[in-house]
Amino acid sequence: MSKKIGVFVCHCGTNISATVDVEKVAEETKKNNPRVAYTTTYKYMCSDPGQKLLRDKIKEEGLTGVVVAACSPKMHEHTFRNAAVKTGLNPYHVEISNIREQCSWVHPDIPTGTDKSIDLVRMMTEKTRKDKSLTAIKVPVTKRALVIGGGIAGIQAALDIADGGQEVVMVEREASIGGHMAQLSETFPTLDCSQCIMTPKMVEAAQHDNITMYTWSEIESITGYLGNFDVKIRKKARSVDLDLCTGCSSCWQVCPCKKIKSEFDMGIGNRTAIYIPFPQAIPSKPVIDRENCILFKDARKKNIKPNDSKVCRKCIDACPIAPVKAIDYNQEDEIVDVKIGAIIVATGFRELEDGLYGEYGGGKYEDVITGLQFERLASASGPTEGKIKRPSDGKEPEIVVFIQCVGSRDPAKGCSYCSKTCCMYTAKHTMLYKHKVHDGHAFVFYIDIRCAGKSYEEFSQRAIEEEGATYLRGRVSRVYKKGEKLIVLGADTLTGSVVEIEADMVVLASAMKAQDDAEQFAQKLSIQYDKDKFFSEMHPKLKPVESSSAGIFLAGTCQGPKDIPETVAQAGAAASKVLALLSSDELEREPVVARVDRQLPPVFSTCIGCFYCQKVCPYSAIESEDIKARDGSVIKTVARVNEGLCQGCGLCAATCRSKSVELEGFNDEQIYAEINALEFN
Amino acid sequence: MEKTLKKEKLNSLITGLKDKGYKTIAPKKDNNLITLCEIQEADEIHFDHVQTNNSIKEYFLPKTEKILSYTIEKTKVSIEEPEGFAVKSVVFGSRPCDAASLPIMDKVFNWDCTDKFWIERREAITIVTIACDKCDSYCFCTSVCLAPDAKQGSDVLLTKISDDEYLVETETEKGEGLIKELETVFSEPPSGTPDRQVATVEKKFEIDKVKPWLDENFVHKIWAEFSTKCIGCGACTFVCPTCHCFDIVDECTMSKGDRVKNWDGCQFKMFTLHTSGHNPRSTQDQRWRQRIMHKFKYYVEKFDNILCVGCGRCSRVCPADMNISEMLEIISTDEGQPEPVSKE
Amino acid sequence: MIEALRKKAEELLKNKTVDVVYGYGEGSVPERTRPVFITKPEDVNKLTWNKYCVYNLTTYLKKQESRKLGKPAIVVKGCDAKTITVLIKESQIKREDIYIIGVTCTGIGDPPATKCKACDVNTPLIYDELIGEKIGNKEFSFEERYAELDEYEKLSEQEKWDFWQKQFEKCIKCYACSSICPLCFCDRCIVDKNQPQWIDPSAHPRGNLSWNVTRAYHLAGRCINCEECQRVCPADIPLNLLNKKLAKETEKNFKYRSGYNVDDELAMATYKEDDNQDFIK
Amino acid sequence: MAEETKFEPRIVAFLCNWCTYAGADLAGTGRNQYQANVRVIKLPCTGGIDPLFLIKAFERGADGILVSGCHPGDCHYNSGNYHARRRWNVFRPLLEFCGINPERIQFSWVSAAEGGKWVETINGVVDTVRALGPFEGYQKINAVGSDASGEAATSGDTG
Repeated sequence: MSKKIGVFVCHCGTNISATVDVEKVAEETKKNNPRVAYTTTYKYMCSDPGQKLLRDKIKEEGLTGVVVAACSPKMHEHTFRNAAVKTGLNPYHVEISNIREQCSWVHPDIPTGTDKSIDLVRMMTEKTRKDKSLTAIKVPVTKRALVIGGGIAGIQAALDIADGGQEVVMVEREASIGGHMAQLSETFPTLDCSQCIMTPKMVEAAQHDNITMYTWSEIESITGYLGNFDVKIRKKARSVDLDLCTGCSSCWQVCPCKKIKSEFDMGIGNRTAIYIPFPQAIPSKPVIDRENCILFKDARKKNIKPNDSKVCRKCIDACPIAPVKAIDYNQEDEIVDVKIGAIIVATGFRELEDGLYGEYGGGKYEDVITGLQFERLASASGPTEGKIKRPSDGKEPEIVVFIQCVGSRDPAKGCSYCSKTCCMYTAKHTMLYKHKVHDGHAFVFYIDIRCAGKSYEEFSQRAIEEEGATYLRGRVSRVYKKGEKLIVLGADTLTGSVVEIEADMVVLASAMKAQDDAEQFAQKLSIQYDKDKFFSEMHPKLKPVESSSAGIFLAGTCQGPKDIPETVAQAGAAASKVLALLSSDELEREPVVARVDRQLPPVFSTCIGCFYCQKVCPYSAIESEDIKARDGSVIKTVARVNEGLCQGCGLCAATCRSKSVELEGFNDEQIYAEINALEFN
Repeated sequence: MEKTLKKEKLNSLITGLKDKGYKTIAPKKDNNLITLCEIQEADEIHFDHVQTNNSIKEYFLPKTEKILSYTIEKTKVSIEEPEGFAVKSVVFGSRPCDAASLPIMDKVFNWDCTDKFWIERREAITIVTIACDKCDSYCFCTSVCLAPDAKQGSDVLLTKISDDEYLVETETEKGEGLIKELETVFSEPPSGTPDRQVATVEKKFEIDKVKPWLDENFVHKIWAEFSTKCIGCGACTFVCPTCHCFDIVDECTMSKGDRVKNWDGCQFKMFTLHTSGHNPRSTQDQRWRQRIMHKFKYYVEKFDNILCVGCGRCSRVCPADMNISEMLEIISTDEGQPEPVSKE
Repeated sequence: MIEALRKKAEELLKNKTVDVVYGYGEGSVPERTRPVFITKPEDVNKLTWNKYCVYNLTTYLKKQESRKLGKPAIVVKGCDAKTITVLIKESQIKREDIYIIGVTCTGIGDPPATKCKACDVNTPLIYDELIGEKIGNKEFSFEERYAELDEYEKLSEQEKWDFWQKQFEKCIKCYACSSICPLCFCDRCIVDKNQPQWIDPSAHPRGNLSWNVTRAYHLAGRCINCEECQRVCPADIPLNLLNKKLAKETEKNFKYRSGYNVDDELAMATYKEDDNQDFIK
Repeated sequence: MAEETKFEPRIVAFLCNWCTYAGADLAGTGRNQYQANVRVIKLPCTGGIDPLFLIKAFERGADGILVSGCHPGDCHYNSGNYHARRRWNVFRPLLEFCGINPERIQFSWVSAAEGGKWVETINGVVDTVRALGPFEGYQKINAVGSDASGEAATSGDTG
């Protein structure tokens, strides 16, 4: 039976209709296309009345296929398919012809864009003619979530899921959870102590019955699919047995290697080789830094097992645990396998390396520090116990210059984007400084002040008006050392004058960057990332926490710069998505899966069983099946697709020489029809 | 009418044909093949061969041919029938066996449906045959009631009478007309009995014994024994001048298309495959049997002709050295009792 | 050699090691042989061996009619034996289900076949029993192996197009090329799929180009250069040039030669992260 | 065939859903203009593009084809583009050997973030193919199939 296809051409306000003659597209399609029974145009197809129009016409006209000529299918394919479902039409008879992103927005010439639109609509009506009814695939769900990253995003997400009654596995590559938020002194716009609000959450996560925590651990591999991921976690050798250790501190107090720069303190404080990153660390149990520990160095040099080295055994000797010590020099990495239903990626950010801005003396002058270093200086639990002392000589700086947008909004050297938090934290820094050094003076160089959050503008005004920070609109061209002072050369574009400030310390509001290994990590997870290596959300507006891979969600700064409230909100959103997912025993998946030909006897299948499909399948979704006669003898061995594993890439279909494998939704007839509708000849 | 044609006059003949508006098709050497194809000059014609690789069939039943084209519009489908497919031509230098295939196939193309493509081409094309002065071991025209100088199907028959001279005999009015059109090219017939240089083709089997055997032996182990080596390609049927099965397909874009008639062959396993998946001739021995049965039994029963002219092309071209005359020899000398008929 | 061959066949049939021997027999004319299927020990004298034994008998492994005869022993030349390696890799046969009678071969055909010029498998690489004196297999350079392509690769784009159009125009779509090919083993060839019909079945230039290109492409990384397609083509199309070109590209880009090593991964079923991508922008 | 005053190449682009299609969307979102000669066919992955699709596109009159997907390592399906690359590594030389200008079939990696590269790529393909001119070889054989005379396609000497 031939299909009755309806074509709905959307104006998209004027987004489409300004450069594509939508009426002509509808008219021509109706006039010339023998497959099309009905056409119309509408201002906003995706709006409620638009969707109602679609539903009404499907019913009134008895449409059995629908093409919506509108924006990219990535925007509203789902919307229109859902609308169709309400009329009883199988959603897979609805296709989108992308005449906005591919026509109206890129081809300003009206006749050209219109002609192209007509072509694209024709191609899609032909495809639609061959659309088949498909049924969503049901797969069982493993009721356990994986949260990757133990910063505020990961902790919040894990807690929300765990409180929702589902199991969570949390993986953190550092020795303690906490992330960057644990490093902060106070937080804007309320100036409450970061540690004070963070630590209870860390403890709660650690003690939650539903949360299993792996610190000093990394993701080795992730395979499988939505609802059924197989995850391998590498527990890096900590050299300390977490079950035995009580965190008594005896070991790190005796460690002779005391001059190792503390990562947690951003290099302005020191730690030992066996250490906990910070006093409130969770777990509060140490790890041995095998790079710097003299015992391990010795063992590497002599090529012996670490435990056989006798150079220094102070920590193990100090360990009060008996009879088996909690320290195990020979401990090795361990791989843990877990089954997971859904994943939240919360791997965070890193700060732009300070050496990049040589003209600001970053990495050259000790007293030019980054925002995070200033946080450590200002933190009560930091290396200076919250006293603002400049790193070079420990003097209290009388004049501090804060430079904003270091790296951010600078496509030439850093990143084209705005790091979003720096305006606020710089304002906070000036306040913290002024609170601690009452007669000190804070200068801020800025391009624009962006304080769009709730109470943010007021906060930043307070820094200027109440705390007396001097804000100068302009960029700094150079920072150089003159005696003990740092000379900051900049411009004040409001007065049009050149400014020269003799500062004691300079704080660079460095950009938030994607993690160094973000690209490799994204590849490991098969998720998309953007040009700056931040992980891409499925849709910038409507699917902000979904990654491009089903069942993998994003939270926090791994997706882009954001502040704490936003991160927590996103983490909660991601957690609610995961909870929704884990709330059902079975999941429905898009039925875009491959199928191997099956027929009645005597053919059974056109598949000849060469199993090239099996060899190319990235998901091991192709199995072999013996087609047997009644007496049990094998007539033919052919391929079969496990639709639970199949992700619908179509690799098998294109590899099969006899075209005995086809991909539902993009089957041979559909693609053929699309090509056939080119009508170039 | 009898005339002679001197080889030196060939140029004038071909030029004359061109001047009279004929397209000339003649044997031509193309790398390893001798092909019946359109020529412009007499020099292109190849004489020293037993048989052309392609048969005369393709000038009447092309390997692919559009039989109509259509355009699908919003409310109607318009159909356009091809015209001008029958071009006034002369096939010069085909063999008597090829020519003999034409009247045999006339019967099927004028049967329950008259095939205008065949009929109009038959009218438009004049056949000038050259009798064979040599043959090879694959030739068996004499076994199927023909001869290296058989006249059936030819409008004009040329027989070599010396190294540079052919005896020209017209067999039809069309042939006579052609000779008259180009009278100056031909000379008067020789006085006395010319020395006809005609090959001697050995008789390989008694055709009379074939059909009676086939009548009895639809089921026989020889079918499978002989055809195990058959690879099921269609080469034999495609080079055969009398195999005339075709398939009709539509080749179309979204809004317009052609309905095309293509050669098809009973040796393909797809040939009889039903939509249901059932195949009444599912094995190669059944298909091989079909070929023999069709040529030497069914066609005889229906049209009173053997559907074979003994050209030997199928055997020459067979990738697995299946030899049809060998099969017929076996059949015609089989003295055994037919095997008991079992249900297949 | 013929005697040894017959003796081995007789022994295999007598011992019931195999049910049938696929071999070469006398042909209809002295310059031809034909495939024979010997099922009785007393028939082994029908087996022969000479320079006209062109067939790659492994093609009968894909045919139900010959497979019906039971477990086979197959007489193979070095080139033919490579097919078996591919068929094993492509799950079409199991090694233990066939008995391979390898024959050493110094070239077949009259005039000698093109493939024999740079033959590096005079002694088969895989066999259960070898008939004939073992010959040390020669080695040829990459250039020597694909020398016959040179004159065609040198042609201009237009010349290439014209050459192949002239060749493909002759195609009558008899499918002898794929029927004879031991590696064209699909039950339903893509050309026979008519919903949709990717390859026009007509023997017009359009249908002929897509058929011939696709046939060759489907043998990419698989063809073992037995040249049977070219031998059987009634239209005398140099089909093996296409196969050879693909073999050359496969070797050049993936360092893969089909049929030489049963442990190699099938070239078109795998990839390397550093595969050539010069042509990708 | 009507004589066109100015030749405008007809380009078909086979794009993977995750990278290049999204990249093209991004070009749209950014209102980056490019030449309108391209008709896009979306597939989940470049690994799902059978060379037959390309042949058919030429048969339907394309003057040039672009195949574009994710950069190596970025495939949404892990390895689809690697397999695709292998395929084109042999298919492209095969067509070239048959006398088809390889510039008529182009390949690119364009990620979802590379709207600009999409514009550059498609303009490049259009310009290159415009310079090559209409694909006359294929136009000829496309026309033969619908020619009145079957004989035009028959004998060995119709050149």
